[in-house]
Amino acid sequence: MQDDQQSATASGAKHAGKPPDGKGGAHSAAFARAGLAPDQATQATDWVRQRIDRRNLDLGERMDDVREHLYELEKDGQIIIHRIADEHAPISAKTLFGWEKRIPTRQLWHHKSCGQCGNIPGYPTALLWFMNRFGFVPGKDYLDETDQTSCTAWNYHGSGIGNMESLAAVFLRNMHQAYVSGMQHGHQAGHFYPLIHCGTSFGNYKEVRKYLVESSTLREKVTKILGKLGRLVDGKPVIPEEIVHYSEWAHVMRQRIASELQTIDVSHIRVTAHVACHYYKMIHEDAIYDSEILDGNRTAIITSMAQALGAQVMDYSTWYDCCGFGFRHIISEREFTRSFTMDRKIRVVREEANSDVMLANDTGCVTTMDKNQWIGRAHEQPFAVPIMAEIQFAALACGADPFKIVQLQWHASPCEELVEKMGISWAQAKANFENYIKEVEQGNIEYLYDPTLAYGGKA
Amino acid sequence: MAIHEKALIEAERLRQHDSLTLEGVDVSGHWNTMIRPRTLRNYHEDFEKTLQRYPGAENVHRCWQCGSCTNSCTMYAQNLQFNPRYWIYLSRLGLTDELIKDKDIIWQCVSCNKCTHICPRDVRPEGVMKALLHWMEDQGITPKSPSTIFDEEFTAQIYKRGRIEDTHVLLGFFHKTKQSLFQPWLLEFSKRMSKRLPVKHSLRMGLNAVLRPKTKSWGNTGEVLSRYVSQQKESHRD
Amino acid sequence: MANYAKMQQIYADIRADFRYEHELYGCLNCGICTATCPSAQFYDYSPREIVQLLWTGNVEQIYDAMQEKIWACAQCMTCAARCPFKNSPGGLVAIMREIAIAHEMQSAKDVLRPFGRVMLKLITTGNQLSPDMIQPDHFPDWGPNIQKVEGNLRTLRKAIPVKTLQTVDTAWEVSLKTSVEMYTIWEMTGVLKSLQLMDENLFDVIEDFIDEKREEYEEWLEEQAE
Amino acid sequence: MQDTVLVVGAGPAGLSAAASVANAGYQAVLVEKETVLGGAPILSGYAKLVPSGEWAKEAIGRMIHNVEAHPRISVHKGAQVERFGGEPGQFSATLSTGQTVSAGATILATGFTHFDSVNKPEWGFGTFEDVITTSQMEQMVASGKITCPSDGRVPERVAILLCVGSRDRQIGREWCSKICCTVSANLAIEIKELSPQTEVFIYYMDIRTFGLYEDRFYWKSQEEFKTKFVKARIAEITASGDGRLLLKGEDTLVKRPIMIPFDLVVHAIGMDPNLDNPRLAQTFGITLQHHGYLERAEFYTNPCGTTRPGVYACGAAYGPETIDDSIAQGAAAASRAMADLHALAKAG
Repeated sequence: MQDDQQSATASGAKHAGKPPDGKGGAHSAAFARAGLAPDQATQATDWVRQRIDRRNLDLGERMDDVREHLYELEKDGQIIIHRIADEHAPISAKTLFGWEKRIPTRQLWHHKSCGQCGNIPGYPTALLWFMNRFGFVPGKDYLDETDQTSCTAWNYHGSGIGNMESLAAVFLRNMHQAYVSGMQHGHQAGHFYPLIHCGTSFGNYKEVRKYLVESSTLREKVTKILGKLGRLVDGKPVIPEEIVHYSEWAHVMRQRIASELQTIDVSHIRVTAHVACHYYKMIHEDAIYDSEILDGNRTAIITSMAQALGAQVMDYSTWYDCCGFGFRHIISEREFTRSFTMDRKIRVVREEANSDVMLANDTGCVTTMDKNQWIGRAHEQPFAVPIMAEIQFAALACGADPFKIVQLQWHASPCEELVEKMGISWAQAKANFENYIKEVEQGNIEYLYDPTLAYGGKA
Repeated sequence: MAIHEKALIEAERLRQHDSLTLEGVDVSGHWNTMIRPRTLRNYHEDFEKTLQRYPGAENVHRCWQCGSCTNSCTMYAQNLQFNPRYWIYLSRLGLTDELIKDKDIIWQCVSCNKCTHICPRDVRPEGVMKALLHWMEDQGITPKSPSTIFDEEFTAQIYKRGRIEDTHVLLGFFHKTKQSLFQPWLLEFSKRMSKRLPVKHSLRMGLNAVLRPKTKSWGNTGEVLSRYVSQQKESHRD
Repeated sequence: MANYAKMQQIYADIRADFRYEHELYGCLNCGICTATCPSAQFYDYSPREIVQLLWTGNVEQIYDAMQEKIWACAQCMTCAARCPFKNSPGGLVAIMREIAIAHEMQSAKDVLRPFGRVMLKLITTGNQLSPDMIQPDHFPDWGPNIQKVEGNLRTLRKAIPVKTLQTVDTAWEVSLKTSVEMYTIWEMTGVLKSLQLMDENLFDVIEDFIDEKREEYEEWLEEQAE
Repeated sequence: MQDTVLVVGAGPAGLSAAASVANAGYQAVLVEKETVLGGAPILSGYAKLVPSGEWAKEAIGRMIHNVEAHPRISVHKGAQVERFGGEPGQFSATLSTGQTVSAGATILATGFTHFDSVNKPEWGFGTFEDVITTSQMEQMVASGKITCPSDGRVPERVAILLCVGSRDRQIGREWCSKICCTVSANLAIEIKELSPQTEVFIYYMDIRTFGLYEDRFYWKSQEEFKTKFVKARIAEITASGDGRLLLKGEDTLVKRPIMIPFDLVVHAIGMDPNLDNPRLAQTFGITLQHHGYLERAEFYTNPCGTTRPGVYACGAAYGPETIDDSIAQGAAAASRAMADLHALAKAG
């Protein structure tokens, strides 16, 4: 494995030979002898190597664009689409199928993740910290409300208790709240756009959306429930035009983060990426791919951020593997979870990539890989690597406090070395934080965000 | 916290310290259980060549996995684990660990040769199974099988005298396999045979058992034969 | 062991799910699903086998697979992302789990017992995970370094500079109205009923909790009206 | 005009159609968008052809020679048909070169486009240098040496993956490309001939070496060249960290996941409809079938016709096709076109 990311991972059709000289050569009709000279042989394949647009054929009805159906349903008077408008300052990105996906960058309604908030709070705090650093006014340019439930998909995937109706009802309830939240602050409906923090919520919502489009029975049943909750607009459920994950926001904001906010050089940091399965494997046509990132061969998420910050992105053989979370396994069958994460993730990024840190974009992955490495030493697998979200790593690179903002105190993996390697004193930061804890005990708390302010109240 | 799907994990892939304290934390038992993956990590494609040096396995590379052998197999009808097609496949890729798991089954082949008769590609599965057995014996994976011991006793007598003596072969076989001579079936067999056998015949049998006559002009033929066979065997095994 | 008619009923119920036709088109038996399956690395579990059983309608083995195998699935959905036929083996497993619960299979009850804590939290609060669930006693295998700063959980949560996260028994502060809306969803979609089938005790606890919260909400509404 | 047939595309099917037309005493106008004739076998530099074993340059070269030397065939290279109109018996085509062609009938021999492996990103093409396509492997065979593109070492193990860009709904390719199994078995033989120390593995779902290709390629590759066939479709290819590639799959006969190191991986790429087909459909006023190939007029009474009377097609324009069948279809389309013209002349 080489240090240089360019050579370590995807960097394009390296086998592309010289262009044909146009003078016949291998292609000539003059056939004096059999067989081609080696250089002719290389040239002749250029024709095959020509890039054609990805998935440029008619992919059949099973692969068409769900958004088209949404627009039809709206025209048909069945739903209301929460549209991405100019006020959301969207930036376009390309998906796996080459579709344009508009990612709203401001006026966002934060759809929180129970795993992140409960377990890795540095995730949402780093994200809100960035929003503040970009001058977004908390409560005015984005909202973090108490009126949101979990998507309940973790429970569903773990236990099978729940069903498509309950998942759809929860989705539409939360999306309705996002839609009307603006009105509660004197704006138009749709002023704040939902930004989904959790990978599983993101995947699940997209799947639910697909089934809502496909099944009129499901729509009918769920509309009844939402009616009872008072969660309809003009008698119709609200579905957002795009379902947007926080890491997509990070992806489209990465250049601004690097150019406007970055203060720490990370070019000596060896980064590995683990992208959440439910980000890019569920409804995968909708995941972000960028021809500039990994040559468009793998999802751009995470790698794009690490590259923008100037870190070295390392490849490893189990890149496509899941983390081992398993939904029920992490709770009640951790033998599997820890065995998988050690054998297929932690050991590999250590041995193959000698990674300084592994970045992920979902709660489950960070929890699984972060918490389950310690026990490896019980069976001669003493592999360890810091695990955090790309947004936390970016915050560190932009000078955020490792404790107060990035909240690394909740991580079990050895983040200390990484922080030191980035030129930040762990000991100093820790001492500062311990002092801060004393302030907290006396009620002197500093806020990135206080929802009561959003309602015009005082902090 | 027991592993619910424990039946889905082979026992030898479970690692667990019944009692273990790490950095002051008691992680005994299931708190430290690790499972080793069951992924196949490599082929040993040279194994095919190794096996082909054994008589009977020469055509193993022709197999296209149609399954005729297994479907026609006498033993497969008795035991669904008995699967010649599968062993041929494993042999071709050199997945010897998987082969060895079936070491106690492969010998059940009754040499009916239905597989060899039906095979559309002339793979001769019966021969492949014999070859596998001999390879396993040579590697010490299985002890010498009774049929191999019998064969050895048989050929040893051929080398020596150019012929065999049934009684003598049986004696030798029972001795080497540490079996009692007084097998009920053998006693019953002898009893019934003695009833029907003419006296002259019985006498000759008894005499031969003691005198052990040689084939006429056998000379050192046996020695030459034995040398040739062992040379052949050597060349198979390098 | 169920009788044959019961097994047929289970198979029919699986197929009756409206997603079934979208999750199973056919099967090339190519093995890509199992290749990418994390569970197949450790368990004698194979999404290809699940698909084949359903495709060929082998009701006995389907029933058998529903005892243990379907619970081995990690629901990562890599199989669905890769399948050249666009099947979703993971999605089929999700349907089978629902049916296992609807048929009150003992194996499902056994599997779900340790999951009760999460369900209790989710169904009563609308959050699936809370800081107080991650205590060192519950997770000795996560090691002594489960968090890097000593201190009282409540204080450490207070030190998160986002007001909604300064909670201990929920992941974020969930408004009462939100929770009550959640209960209505549980009731109307039959979630509470399947919970009752799986764990009567847990159901009783949850029901009491829900009643209490509802009363609380009614009172609050009355207060607002005054 | 009624004794002229316009043939579009100068691959095996088009060359065959033009030659048949001319040999029957009619005039052929052959239009080829590339500057050389021969189509995919020449443009992509195929090595030895299935099933004859002749070098593409010689075999297709012979066809090209016959066409170029024929007094009744006029060839337009580097030209495309831009406008097309008229009725059977009197069509008029305007070429990109500005010339106009009048013809009584038209035969589309517009072929296919090789599947671009970057569309299956998880299979490593474009990511790892040592993942190549069958076309590139043909080139390597033609160059006489089997090496890993990354560092020039002789591979100990080569894996050929079947059904790349075929039989895959994930990427909208729901057809079988018909010839890749045979081509792959043939390549396995050629690799082994050039590099006896290299072991060749073919990963398959099922083997479709139909008809007489069975023993000549599939059996031969096993019996004489010890090619190993593994029943698994590979899910992902990654690098192992020590310079080799790792293939992740399930061996469906052993029923276990596998993760096997290889030095060189070859994608047996399938046949996509010609990228130009939507444009061709518009220009010639014909219909495409749902996968994007040309629609046949009728399977039994008019198998050479498109949905527009007087416009015929042959070869891979209709769907994945072998070279020998394409050549036969070229002759068939020519004879049908001339028969229809003959009938028209008689009636008129």
